[in-house]
Amino acid sequence: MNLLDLVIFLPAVAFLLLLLIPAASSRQAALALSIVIFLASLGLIGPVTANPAAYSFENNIPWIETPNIRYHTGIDGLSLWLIILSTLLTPLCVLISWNYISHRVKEFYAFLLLLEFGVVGVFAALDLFLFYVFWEVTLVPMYFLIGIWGHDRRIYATVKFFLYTMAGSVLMLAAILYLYTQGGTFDYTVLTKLLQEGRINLSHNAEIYLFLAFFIAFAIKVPLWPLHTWLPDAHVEAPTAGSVMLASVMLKMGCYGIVRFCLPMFPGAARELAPWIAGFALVGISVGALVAMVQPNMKKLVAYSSVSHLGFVVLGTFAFNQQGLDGAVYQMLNHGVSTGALFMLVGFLYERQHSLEIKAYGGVATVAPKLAVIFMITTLASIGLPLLNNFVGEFLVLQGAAIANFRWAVFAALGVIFSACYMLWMYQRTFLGKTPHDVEHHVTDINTRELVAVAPLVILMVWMGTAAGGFLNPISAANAKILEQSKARVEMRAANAR
Amino acid sequence: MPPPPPVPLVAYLTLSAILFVLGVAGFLIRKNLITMFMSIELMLNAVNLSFVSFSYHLKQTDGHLFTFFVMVVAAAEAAVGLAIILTVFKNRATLMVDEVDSLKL
Amino acid sequence: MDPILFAIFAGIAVVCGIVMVTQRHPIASALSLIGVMGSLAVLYLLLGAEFIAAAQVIVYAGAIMVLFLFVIMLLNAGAEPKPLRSSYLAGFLGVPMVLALMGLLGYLVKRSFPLDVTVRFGDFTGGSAKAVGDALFRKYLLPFEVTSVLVLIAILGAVVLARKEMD
Amino acid sequence: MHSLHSSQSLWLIPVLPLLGFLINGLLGKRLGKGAVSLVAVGTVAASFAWVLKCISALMPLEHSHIETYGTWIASGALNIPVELAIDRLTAVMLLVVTGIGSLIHIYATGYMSHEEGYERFFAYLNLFMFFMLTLVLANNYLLLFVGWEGVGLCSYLLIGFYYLKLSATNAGNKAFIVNRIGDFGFSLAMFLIFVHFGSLSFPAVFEKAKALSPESGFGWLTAICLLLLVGATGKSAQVPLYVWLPDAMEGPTPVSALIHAATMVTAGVYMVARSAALFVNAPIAMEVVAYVGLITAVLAATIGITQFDIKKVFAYSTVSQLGYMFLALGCGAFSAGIFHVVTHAFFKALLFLGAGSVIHALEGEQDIRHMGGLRSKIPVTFLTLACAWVAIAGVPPFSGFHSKDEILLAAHHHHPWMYWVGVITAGMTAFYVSRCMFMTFFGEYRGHHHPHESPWVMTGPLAVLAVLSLAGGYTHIPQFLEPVFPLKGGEHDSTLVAISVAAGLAGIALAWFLYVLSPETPKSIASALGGLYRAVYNKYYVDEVYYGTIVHPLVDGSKSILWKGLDAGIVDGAVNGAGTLARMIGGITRRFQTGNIRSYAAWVVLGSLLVLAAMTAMGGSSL
Repeated sequence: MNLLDLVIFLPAVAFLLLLLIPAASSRQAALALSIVIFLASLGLIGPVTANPAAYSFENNIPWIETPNIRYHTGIDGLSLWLIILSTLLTPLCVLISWNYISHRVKEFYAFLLLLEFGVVGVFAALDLFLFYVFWEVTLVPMYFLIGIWGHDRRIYATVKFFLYTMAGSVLMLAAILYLYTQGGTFDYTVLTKLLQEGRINLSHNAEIYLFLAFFIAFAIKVPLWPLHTWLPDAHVEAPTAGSVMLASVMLKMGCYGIVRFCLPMFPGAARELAPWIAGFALVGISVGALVAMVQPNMKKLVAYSSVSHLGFVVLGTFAFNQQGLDGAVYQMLNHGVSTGALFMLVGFLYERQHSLEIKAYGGVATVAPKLAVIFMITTLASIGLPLLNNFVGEFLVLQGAAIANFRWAVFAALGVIFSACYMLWMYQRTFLGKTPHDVEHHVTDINTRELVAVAPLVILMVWMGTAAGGFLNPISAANAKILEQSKARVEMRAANAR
Repeated sequence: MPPPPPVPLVAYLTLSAILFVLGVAGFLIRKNLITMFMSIELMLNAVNLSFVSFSYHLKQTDGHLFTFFVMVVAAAEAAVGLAIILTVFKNRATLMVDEVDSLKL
Repeated sequence: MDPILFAIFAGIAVVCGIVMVTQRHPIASALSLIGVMGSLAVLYLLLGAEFIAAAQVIVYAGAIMVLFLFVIMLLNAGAEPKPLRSSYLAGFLGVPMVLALMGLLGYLVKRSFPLDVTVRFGDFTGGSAKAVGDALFRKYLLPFEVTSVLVLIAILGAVVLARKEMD
Repeated sequence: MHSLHSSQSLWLIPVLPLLGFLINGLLGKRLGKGAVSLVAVGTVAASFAWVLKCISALMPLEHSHIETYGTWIASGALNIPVELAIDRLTAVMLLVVTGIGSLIHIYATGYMSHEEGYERFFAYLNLFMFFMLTLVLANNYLLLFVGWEGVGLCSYLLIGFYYLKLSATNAGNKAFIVNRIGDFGFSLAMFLIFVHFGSLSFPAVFEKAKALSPESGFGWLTAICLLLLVGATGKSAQVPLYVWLPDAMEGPTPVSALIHAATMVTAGVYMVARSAALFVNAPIAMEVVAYVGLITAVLAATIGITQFDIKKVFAYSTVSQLGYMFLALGCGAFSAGIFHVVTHAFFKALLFLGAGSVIHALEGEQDIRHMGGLRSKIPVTFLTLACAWVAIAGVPPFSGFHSKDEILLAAHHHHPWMYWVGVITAGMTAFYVSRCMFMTFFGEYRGHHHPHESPWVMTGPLAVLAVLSLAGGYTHIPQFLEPVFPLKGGEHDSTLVAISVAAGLAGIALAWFLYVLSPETPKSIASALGGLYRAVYNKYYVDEVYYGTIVHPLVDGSKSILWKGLDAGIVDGAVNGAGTLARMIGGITRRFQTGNIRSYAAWVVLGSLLVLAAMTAMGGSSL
């Protein structure tokens, strides 16, 4: 039992605790518990950053004897910040739901913590079966978060979300089982080693199929164009906290999976298919941005902007160089921070005006100046202004893409232009201009609770944009190892082919 | 008069098959719930006969035990099944199986 | 003696079976089913199954069929009317399917057992009440207890359903 | 390359205004106007003082002085340090930015005194100073890009300062997005630089660039330079990306002076000059730079002739003058380009501030048709503006004459016909500025406000800038920049000089004739020209063309084709289609579920028949 196990299982314990206590005090309890979890997770930073390329807090005990499933967990520089991000966002989501959720309060917070349990587990699992279990665990609370506390078309959205993700994860399960039949273990580290040393000898086609099975599961979650259509629906219908967790954390599970599993295990297939995948990513970047530009609904706009931003993540990943991969991972965090904040802010507006249509707003800056400033900073972060977080990630991704294939960078950089268009246009239509009467009547400035919820993210935007090194160096070290692994494998195969 | 030839085992099994098929036919042809239920009993009896015949052939008692259990289950089934038929009749005022078809989408 | 007895009671069983299936009125069906069961009891005896034969008469022909008759009386079920909506499959394919089933079963039975495997009364004595009871309370004790639970549940189920009927 | 000098704490130069931004931005509402002005002006003035101190300590500054403060981004071979450097080019830019910046800050305390959001204005202005100084001091392309994007942001914020006005926020968005298109080129150039040079640091890149031989055709170096030029055309309002600058006049006038005349828009010139080591080896790119500059200069000057909004006239003038600077750069006269940046900063800032003073006097009136005869009513403004007037018209010996002269000589050296186009443009420049001056200050007053002279905080900076506009030509910038850009040995041809001066004077004279002596003539000329005049007056319909060919197709196409068609139609349609297909199959198989027990039984019998048949066929079941 080490600190990581504590961080993984505390949310599960909190989930059970919340079910036991009376509903009236569930808000306070959820907040306290999630803050405790967050504080505990901060303890992970020290040991991991000291040795970011190796797994820290490793725990490897048998879980099920036959088949050989192990409880194998551990984190390195790649997963560290994603876990911290998840544990940070949970208390913030508790805060923003304080008044927003008025019925079945207890269950809401319970599901939020169950979601945290699954997500942290996903980022910590080193056994493929364990990973799959956590991966599926996250589905359940999100299904209910959207389905119970969502807007009008919530059932359609949540079923779509669920089926989409299930379709992908079934493929992944098949691939995991195939790997088990080949290697006799679900352990990711062992499997990677076996694959690298050629002791599991996959045929060319087998590697492609396995890669695709994993990749499609992850790509749905990312979501990579054209597998993204569940996202706008899910976001629009989800309650604010659901949107935040979905965008900031759950989408990262897909990106993380690609980097963690697809690249080291099937480097040959990854390289072979990289042009195609990069093509889809590029289409996603541009189409996502252009479609976002014409959305009348704020949440849909942000959702499509996510499609665009996550295209960058995929593009950087498949550039196969240090800059691209570092940028991709950094961009995962950035997107989590800035889009999470955007969804929060849109949620704040919704709580006041009860509409997500951009048309329903205008001149909010006059009546809610603080909200306007925070929204501006978040907007700027989202469109990649320097000294704010997204810039570093986008720059690295584009630089990596330019090294891999300059044309990729050209097309991807177009997306940067479009991102400015849709975000600024939305900001103008929502916050600037004269204030209509009903907006003046309903919209008030941000209150202290909301400020406390969004402030950490704003601070992170500036922090991650200026002092990037502290965040980036552990990621870089872990990525260097992943690239090393996948490169070694490709070279070995090439040698075998000769 | 020479003793008649002994009865072959096949005769018992064929009888069992005939009775079973009669049960099936009854189940398919009859429209009264109670008669259909009786057809099921007939099928059970046919199978019981097979069990007893095999038991004789193999010189083992186990077949009898099986038959015994079938009887017990049949008794339980009759109790519950007839109670259900009573309820159906109470609710629908008919025993005609074709009119009891609310179990569809 | 055996072949004659077999011929008589097998004949009764088949005839009663046919009557049961063809009769429109449930009472007639029930009575002919009792006939089938009774003749089967005799056949059980011929196969050396004394206990089962007795149980057949007591449990089946006695208890269960009385229950049936009772329900028929209670519901005052009359003969079924002639024209009825029905399953197309059962209507058109019913008879061919039954015949095919008969043919297949007969063929299988014939293929499995040669004609010289015969049944002689008294060759098998494992069907006495002692032998059956011995097996029941030793080898099959657990299943026996389980069936007792099953019967209990069935009683409860019947009571619940019947009580629902009352209100 | 590291200088022998000890650390000069260069970081203080940009950080001081940043402090001002933080103080005014976070606490401004509670501070009160006096404290806000003090913080805003004080930090910029302190920054100016620190620049002076650093430069005097570092003189003669033959080599660049570099200070490193740590690493910003490190990823594999890519290492971006936080590194500031100062050489003579930077020194010139620093002095212009902080010096004119200070003056404009002082001016703004008067100009903005009655405005809502006073502290917001100064916070933005200080933030702008921070980014502009970062841009100038940066020692690698990425840090320069930080400043580059940052000034764009401040420009956006300040153009949209009057955020209740739709036109202002539209102009802000336009500026930002057009600049983004430029930044697209710049960032791609940066990526190519890293790919080919393995570094983004100026010393490292330029060291390697010097070792290259000039490209004969279109190669990667030309690509880099052209992409850099795309960036520069965005920021410095060159063809084809100049369209945002005239609209940017929606911002408060001090902003127009500081950002859209004196400093930010010259960032493109600075960047190209900074990258001179790359450009000299890419002759095709250089040629393109010269053409872009020349086309811009002519195009904007013609539009400037027809405009009636005083700020719009000066805005087009700025575009035109920036074109001049690019012409200089393209002709290889980098120091002349920078020289013009400096003198232009003096007289154009003065023109805008003076225009602001006029607008202030007339309570917001900007149309010169509603002015006139203001000479006597606001004499200080008139006198100072007149200094700028003679400077921009190229009247010797004032500042504009010197720098323009350098440029025209370089153009003549490059391609003689470029010189002649430049001369015509100079004439037009003199003409439209004179037209503006005459319509504003001469003749009868045609408005209905009561003009009043501006307070001393506004006229003071005007006076300082007036002195600089008059005497700025004697700063000897090209000579000062010699360590950075070696002087070309072009001989001084007094005939050419005389022709350009004559063109300027002719322009003034023509304006005098048309707008003072016979004010009716321009109208008849305009009506005689008809369509041509309307085309020029409507800025050649460039905005309309852009909207028609790019913006509207993109927006409408995104909506109807990409969103409704591709995304919601095809992609999501396929997804929902899969769902519908499953439902359809379910709908068919549902038919088996009739609810009729006998039908179920028949299925069971059929199934058992099949099983038995299979058993029989396989010959199994023998006991």
